[in-house]
Amino acid sequence: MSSNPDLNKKDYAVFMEKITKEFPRVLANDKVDLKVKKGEIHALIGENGAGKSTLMNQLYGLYKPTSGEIYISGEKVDIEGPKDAIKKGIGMVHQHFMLVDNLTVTENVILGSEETKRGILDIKKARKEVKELSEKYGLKVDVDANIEDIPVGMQQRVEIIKTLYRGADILILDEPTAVLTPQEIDEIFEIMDKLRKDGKTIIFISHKLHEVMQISDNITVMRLGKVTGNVSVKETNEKQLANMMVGREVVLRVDKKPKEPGDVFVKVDNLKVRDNRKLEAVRGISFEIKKGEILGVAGVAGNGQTELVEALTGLREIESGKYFYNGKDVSNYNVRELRELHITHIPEDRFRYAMVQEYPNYYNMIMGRHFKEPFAYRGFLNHDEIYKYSEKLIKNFDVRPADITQNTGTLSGGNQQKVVIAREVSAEPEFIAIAQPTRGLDVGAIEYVHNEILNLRDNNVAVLLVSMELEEVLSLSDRIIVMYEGQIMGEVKPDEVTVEEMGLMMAGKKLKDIKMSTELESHGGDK
Amino acid sequence: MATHTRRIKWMPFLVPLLAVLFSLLISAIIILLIGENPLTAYFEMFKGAVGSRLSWADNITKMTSLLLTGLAVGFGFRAGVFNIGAEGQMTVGGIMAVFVGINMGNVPSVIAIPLTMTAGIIGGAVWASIAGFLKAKTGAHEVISTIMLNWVAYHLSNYLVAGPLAVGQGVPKSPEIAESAQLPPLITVQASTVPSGIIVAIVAAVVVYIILQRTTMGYELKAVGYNPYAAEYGGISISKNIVLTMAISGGLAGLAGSVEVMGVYHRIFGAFTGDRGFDGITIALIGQNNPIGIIFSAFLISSLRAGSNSMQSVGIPDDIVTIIQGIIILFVAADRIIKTLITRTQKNKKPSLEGGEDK
Amino acid sequence: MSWLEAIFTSLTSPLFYKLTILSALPLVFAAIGGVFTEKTGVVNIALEGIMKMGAFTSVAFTYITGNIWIGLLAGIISGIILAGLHAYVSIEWSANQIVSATAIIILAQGIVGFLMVPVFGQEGQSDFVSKIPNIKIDFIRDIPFIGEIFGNISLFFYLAVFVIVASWILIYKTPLGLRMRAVGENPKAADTLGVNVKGVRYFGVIMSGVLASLGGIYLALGDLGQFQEEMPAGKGFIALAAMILGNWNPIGAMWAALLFGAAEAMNIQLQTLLELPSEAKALLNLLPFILTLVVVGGFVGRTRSPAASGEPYEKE
Amino acid sequence: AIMVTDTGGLGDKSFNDGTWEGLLQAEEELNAEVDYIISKEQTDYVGNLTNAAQDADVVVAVGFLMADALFNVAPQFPDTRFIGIDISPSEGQTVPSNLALYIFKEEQTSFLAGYLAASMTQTGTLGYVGGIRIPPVLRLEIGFRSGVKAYNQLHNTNINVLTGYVGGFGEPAKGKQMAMSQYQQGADIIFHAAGASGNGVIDASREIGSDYYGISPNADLKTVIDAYYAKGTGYFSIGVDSDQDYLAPGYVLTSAMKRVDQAAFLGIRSARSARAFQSGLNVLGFNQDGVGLSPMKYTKGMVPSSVFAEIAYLRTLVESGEIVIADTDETFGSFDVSNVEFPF
Ligand SMILES: Nc1ncnc2c1ncn2[C@@H]1O[C@H](COP(=O)(O)OP(=O)(O)OP(=O)(O)O)[C@@H](O)[C@H]1O
Ligand SMILES: Nc1ncnc2c1ncn2[C@@H]1O[C@H](COP(=O)(O)OP(=O)(O)OP(=O)(O)O)[C@@H](O)[C@H]1O
Ligand SMILES: [Mg+2]
Ligand SMILES: [Mg+2]
Repeated sequence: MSSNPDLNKKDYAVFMEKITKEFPRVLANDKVDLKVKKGEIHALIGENGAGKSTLMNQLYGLYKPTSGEIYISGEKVDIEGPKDAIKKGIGMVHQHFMLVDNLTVTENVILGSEETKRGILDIKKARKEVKELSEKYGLKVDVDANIEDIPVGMQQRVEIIKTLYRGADILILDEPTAVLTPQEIDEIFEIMDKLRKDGKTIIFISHKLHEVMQISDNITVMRLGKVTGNVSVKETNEKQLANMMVGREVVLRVDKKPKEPGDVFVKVDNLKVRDNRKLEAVRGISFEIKKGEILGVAGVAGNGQTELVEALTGLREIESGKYFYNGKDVSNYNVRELRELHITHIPEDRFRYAMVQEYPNYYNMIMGRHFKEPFAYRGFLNHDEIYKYSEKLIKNFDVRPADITQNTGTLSGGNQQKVVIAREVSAEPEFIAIAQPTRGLDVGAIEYVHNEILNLRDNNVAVLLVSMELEEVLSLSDRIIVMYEGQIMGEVKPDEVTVEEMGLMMAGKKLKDIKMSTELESHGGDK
Repeated sequence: MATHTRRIKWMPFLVPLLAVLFSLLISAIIILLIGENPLTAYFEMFKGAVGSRLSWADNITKMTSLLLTGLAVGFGFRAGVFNIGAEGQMTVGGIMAVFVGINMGNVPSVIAIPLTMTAGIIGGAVWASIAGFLKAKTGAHEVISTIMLNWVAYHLSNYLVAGPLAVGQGVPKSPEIAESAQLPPLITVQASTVPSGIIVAIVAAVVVYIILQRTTMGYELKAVGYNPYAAEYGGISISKNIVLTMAISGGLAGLAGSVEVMGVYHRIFGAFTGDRGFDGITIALIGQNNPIGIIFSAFLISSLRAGSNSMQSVGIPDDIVTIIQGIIILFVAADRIIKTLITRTQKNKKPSLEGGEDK
Repeated sequence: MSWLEAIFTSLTSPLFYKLTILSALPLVFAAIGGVFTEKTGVVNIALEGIMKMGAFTSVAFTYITGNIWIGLLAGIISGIILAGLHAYVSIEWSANQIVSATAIIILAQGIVGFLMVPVFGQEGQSDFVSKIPNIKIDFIRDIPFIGEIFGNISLFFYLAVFVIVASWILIYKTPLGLRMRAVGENPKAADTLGVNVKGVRYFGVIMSGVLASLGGIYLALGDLGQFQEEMPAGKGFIALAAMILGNWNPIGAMWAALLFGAAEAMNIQLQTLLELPSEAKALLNLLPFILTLVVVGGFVGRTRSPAASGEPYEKE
Repeated sequence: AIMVTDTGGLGDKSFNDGTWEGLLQAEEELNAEVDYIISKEQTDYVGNLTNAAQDADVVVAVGFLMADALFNVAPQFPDTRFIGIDISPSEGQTVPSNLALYIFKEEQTSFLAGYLAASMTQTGTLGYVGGIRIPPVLRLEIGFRSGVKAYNQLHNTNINVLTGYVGGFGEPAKGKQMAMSQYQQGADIIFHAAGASGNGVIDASREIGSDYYGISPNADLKTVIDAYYAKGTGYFSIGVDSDQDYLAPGYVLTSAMKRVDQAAFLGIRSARSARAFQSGLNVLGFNQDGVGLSPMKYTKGMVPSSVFAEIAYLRTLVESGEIVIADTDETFGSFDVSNVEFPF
């Protein structure tokens, strides 16, 4: 642990001292100290709900600390609001994007700091400036596109441009990598590095320890609202960080037992599906999943994975092709019919799709089976059974707080996910489609979720696992297909493929072409 | 962890109660300003609302239709639909009840009453379903379509009572429905009656409560209202539930129409709904869209209106009561003001952050 | 005259277009008022009440002072006060905006009813007062066809044209407009960029008060020269529908209002031109409502409201 | 005597106010004690009538919407006398012996209005704007058209009437537009039976008339009359129910009045004498001064005296029963006055 007592407050870009923040029922920050040196990338890590975002929101003026002091470059400040924070050179990229969906990229960037010509917005000039910024830092964005039409990766870059446009010297990046692909993460890291070289200070929040090790200089670890550690990257390793975060030993590698899969259970034949804009998103793909097998789907987001999962779970119309389930053609069955056949689904956007935030946990725990016995009988809900069942799930899945009557929307993001996972995993699935199961989860929770997925497999469930985390796909899947622009680039076994080969397929190279060129290479074709 | 806002269990009752109190206080100032005595005025109002058997009859008569349209609008809100069309649905309900009711001459009451009532429910339900169907199929906003349907119903009823259904010379009105189709009075006070419609209305409130709280249908409707995406994901059909919500909501408004016809007027005339459909919005929202809350809010408003007639006798313009209603509703809307006041007085009593005195 | 002939005659007469505009005018003001408030995320279904208050106040002050311009100004101020009240409880106290707006409607009705006798000495309606004069422009009057439509038309027509153009520019071309759109869509995002969410919302709601009251003032002081207690007789709600049909866009709202106005004008012209039994004429009044239903159900379909519309924005 | 208003309330410058004037007249001439109760909604009627009946020996109810309430309350108080203004029984309904109902022969007054309008038109086209198509309004329309028909028969003309229904009594803007449409289509005089919507018709006559004369809409009566004579033609409206001539002096040709004050006064007078009480339905026509044209305070000078003479003569024929004005579509078809000969 290194907190250098010789350094003066002036040497820190950000110096937060004894910050305490109380919410009505939660003590989110408890006398937290955070010291960030000028020009460094300082990582802030900790379990879900540890209080990281809360701490940063206070630095950005969104919340007022209950007590404690903040110094910027040694000067004691009272941050009245975001406007004030911006004036003090602080920029923040929030965990949940703060973008206005129906405005363009340029409009989002200039919002609040608009320039005008005779009272009229000078959009031309703004476009130019945004373009210049994006070129300078390699943040590729389409300045005229509406936010709702661009992929999340680009949205992330827009968020960063927003802070740069306002001339921020201190950048807070709250989980900027959670929704990005490995390539995009590399790009972001390059940008962060460039910014660091430009003398900017960055506070970087992430749950991915290898990222933290890769990019940051110093690390502050939080747990249950308190700081539990403060280390330099050079003096630590992933395992130690994980232990500091969770307060116990964490297994970072999954332990997958070999298993013979059963018969073919799910079969997809030349499937075509359109996206919301009526463009073909899944363009004729075929695959099979056997009982007790995990089929991983890798690929950069926006290559048809979401549409594929939605088509298989009844949320999206199948344009053409066949979908067989246990030998039966179930193409275009509706959600309820598919659920009746024991197909369950953990969707990508859990907050939007998988729960009613205003419902108490006990209602969310039975969603999809709410009309079936024992939860309902002849159209009437059986609350006793519902309570009993959800108590059990909340206990089994360690949802915190363990209160079935609390509205799900008031849980922390990680715990909301647990509710969804608990429900879908416990709904006696025979086939489950899982998308991005560990997005935004802390290491402890990831460990738990991974084990659950493997349990499903071991219980003979057919599993479709969509993830952008290469490592996750590689460690959990029995077989992997890689999707690019709605097509399958190739099917591989995790132990027979290199990360490079995966990367090439995700970038649109067919497996057989890759194999051919490597063969050429090894046969000395390239001299 | 310090818990510093204690939950006050009777808050849901306290807030509207204080809203009424504050409004009466503010209105007292207005009454003083016009040179009258607020105490006499309020005493008269109280008498007029609940002070005699006659006032009870008057009060309950008003309450019945208010309760039903309040339920109609509130039910829609719970399922995420803003049914601003209870007015038109009530009109159509009344029309249907008349169409059936006038033909019940030789039918015994046990059959005639449910038949006539059902006709009203179906009328309202079908009328509302037009908006529900348009919303489900084409996404047409229910606020537009229900407003338009209100006007269509209004012109239609005017047409009917002056044309095909007209009886008599001076009055544009329909014939009376058969006696067997009329709701018997619970209590008769001179020419006033406490119509048994109130029982129908309260039963409806309880049924709505059960639907919302105890049935899978309620579970699904509310889920669609809160988060249609999640509902769809959970295998709940959005379009089916929107149409269903509109149908039930409209059915309740239609029931209001038929109960008003069967219990109060025994016929329809132009604009017989008397803006009850719009009042329903107020009632629903004061009752926080909760069927049981709506019973109380309907009674509150009907009492105010019944009481206002007596206030006139001591020289208070009837419009004062409208103003009082407006202020009450404003306070209900801004219940935070009252909650803040409550917590402030609580804090003054015991200026510590610690809770724990919850008993 | 046959139906087809009548429709043709009507469509080729300048009066049809003039009647269309006249029917649409009050709706245009109120509907654009609705656009302003909802764009910033505050629902204001109290347009009806604000119109009534504006109509009443403008005539009351004209009646008392004898000056139409004081009447006009007072009417607008009354709209600002009512809308301000709605804004205050909605923005500062996170009130349920529909409840609050309902309260505003009822308050307007109560206050107007209460003041009728003290101010005008009678209920139901005021006497006729002098009204805001029409603008007669001779060179326009001399143009065939066009002249009959625009040559002698209410000042409010020009005001409406200004409001339509100005509000479109304001909303889509100025920083304030950008902030309005952002605040109505994602107030939190706007807040994190230092946009004064409350301030922008106040602006939107107050503007709806100004515009809706103008709609009411047009009816009373601009068109009739009299206040009637039943005013605006549901036009505030129709304006609400026009706002939605126009997809929360001032130009769209204008088209929606004109559509409604055209149906009304057609109804009026057909009644005049056709010899029909009186029942049929009474039923022709359904035309605007049914046409709107058909248009919204069959052609327009889904409209997209500002995402945060109706939701209070609170910090922490 | 206590009067219970309908939801229009006191101060409506219409039936409620008119009735109240009748009560005041009774106070003055008959020394009656008078008071009123205002109803705000339909469900108030029964309660208000009951309260009134407990406090007074004569209760006056105004407006056809109170019919059912009145028929229910009256039998409860056999010692109180009830008067219903503009209220008639339904088919087959028996009127309690303590209830006197007064309705009006609207068609008689609008007949004269129609005849007057036909005499005055320069374009050969007249207009009619109705509110909601309810029986009294329909009677007004048919009476008006009967007047025009009579003129056509007696003067061998072919004046036609454009008609329209606003669909409401509270939409002056639409009333005005309807009038604009009819004026544009050739009408120069428009009769309205549209309540407050009709104010739009009156305003249209002033707006279009003044524009036609080239004078300010606020010009005084003399200017208007001079302009009319200068042009030889003009634009007029005709009011209804009460004397609406004052609303736009010089532009409202006349008003087809329904004398509710007279009905109320007659009712109270009869109720106060033990024997004269006329329970049952009383239909007031010209004979009882229950209906009639306004005195035409502002426009008298514009109308040739020959027209007044014809109108006065026709009125005597109606009073004596020689002419029965059509009041339904059927009777309108057979309405025929071609055998009438003016004695001058
Ligand atoms: N506005 C709020 N009101 C009440 N409680 C809150 C609020 N915001 C956060 N909390 C609570 O404060 C605690 C800390 O939350 P915070 O969002 O800071 O966690 P985090 O460390 O960012 O977690 P994650 O990794 O899941 O993003 C949690 O228990 C959360 O439920
Ligand atoms: N329009 C009507 N509706 C209902 N009843 C009517 C109507 N016209 C006449 N009656 C009934 O016929 C009776 C006799 O009518 P009659 O016309 O002789 O009376 P009147 O007072 O002389 O009228 P008028 O002025 O037309 O001569 C009336 O008292 C009335 O009961
Ligand atoms: Mg966080
Ligand atoms: Mg009043």
